[in-house]
Amino acid sequence: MVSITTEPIDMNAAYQHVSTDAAGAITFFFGTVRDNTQNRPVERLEYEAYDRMALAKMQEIADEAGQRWDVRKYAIIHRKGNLAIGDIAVLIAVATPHRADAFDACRYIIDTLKQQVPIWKKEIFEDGQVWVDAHP
Amino acid sequence: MVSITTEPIDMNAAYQHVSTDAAGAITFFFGTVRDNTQNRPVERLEYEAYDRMALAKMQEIADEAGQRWDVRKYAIIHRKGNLAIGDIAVLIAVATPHRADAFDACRYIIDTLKQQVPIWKKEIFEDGQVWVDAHP
Amino acid sequence: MSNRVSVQLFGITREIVGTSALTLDLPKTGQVGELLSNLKEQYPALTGLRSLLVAVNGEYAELNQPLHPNDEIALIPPVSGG
Amino acid sequence: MSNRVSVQLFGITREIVGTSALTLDLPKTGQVGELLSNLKEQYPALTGLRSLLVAVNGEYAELNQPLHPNDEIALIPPVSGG
Repeated sequence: MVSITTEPIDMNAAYQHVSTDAAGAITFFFGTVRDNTQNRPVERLEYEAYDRMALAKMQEIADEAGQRWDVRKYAIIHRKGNLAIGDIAVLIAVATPHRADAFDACRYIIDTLKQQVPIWKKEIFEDGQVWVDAHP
Repeated sequence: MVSITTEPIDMNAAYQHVSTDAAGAITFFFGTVRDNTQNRPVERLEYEAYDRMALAKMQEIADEAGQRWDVRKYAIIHRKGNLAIGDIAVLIAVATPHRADAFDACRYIIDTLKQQVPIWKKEIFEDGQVWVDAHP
Repeated sequence: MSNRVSVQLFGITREIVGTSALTLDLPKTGQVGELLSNLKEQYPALTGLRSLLVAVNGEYAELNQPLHPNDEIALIPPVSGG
Repeated sequence: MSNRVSVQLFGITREIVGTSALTLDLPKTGQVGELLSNLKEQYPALTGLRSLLVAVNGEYAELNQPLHPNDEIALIPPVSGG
């Protein structure tokens, strides 16, 4: 399951979704809104997505992970809109029979998502704002 | 926080415990009761712990992870007693500023816990039972 | 038959151009590269980005990819999800 | 002064010995290794385990570690938590 939502991400629903009797290992990765970036205080974040393409890329990444590892269930959920410090921006959940696959697949998914999925994050500071990584 | 409990593990309480404004990444590892072991159907598991020593070892492992990676908060929660298929036997939660540390620390903790912490698991099959890994 | 295409804009490209969608004439070559060059000429701030890709119908496109009037085109500045 | 020590048993060692705690005389050498040898002699099934360690006061102990009457001793068969 891949999704993009403006609502708070529900970890219990994600757990229910990936839970399966065949799994001995479930990994969750939460990307959360940190209160600073390189020690500069962050007030909040804004996320924007090219929904159609982002969902397609998320699905491609999930499918690739399923080719590489024994993934039985997964959830890739990204939030967009205004996020406050501490909010969950993304949750990757992966269920596998054994734990090495759960760690490897989860890490692959978030690393690849950050490289390929058309979602953009703006950091709002007290005295300005910046689209993350936009400039060299 | 390290703990051993006979109650179901509460992932929401664990999340609350590790959540911190300084974290940009939180990893959870759930060890869950799989319905088979090497394709032999498992009916349930029984976990037994040498509580005093297990808690001390869990704390040592957490401290070592805190030396190696930038761990801001963690929870290591192991359940004992009778567990059914799908139950969570262990939850490792780690919060760090950046995600590589969260993955590395979480994986180190569960790998080391499985090697060092005096907790024992008995698999109950339809036609017998076995203490896992006890014999060569 | 229309020779115009619609280009969707997100994040910093939306802010640079000042709108979330542009309607443009297809470039003479009909290729992604020329469309991108034309946009960079018209909005020079686009050249200051760390990268600027073009997606056509939801896939990252090569510069020599031909465009068609009904294609869904989007500018993709450096992504920063997660 | 007592020369006896208590040994806690878990998992398969508890099942082999048939109790969760034993009270034993300190061995002559007063060392972990001799205590372990005595137990393996008395309960031969212990020798069939993949490993069998001894913990003293909550720490894994070497075979030449000296024992004292109030030590908390435990047999540690192969662990399988997680």
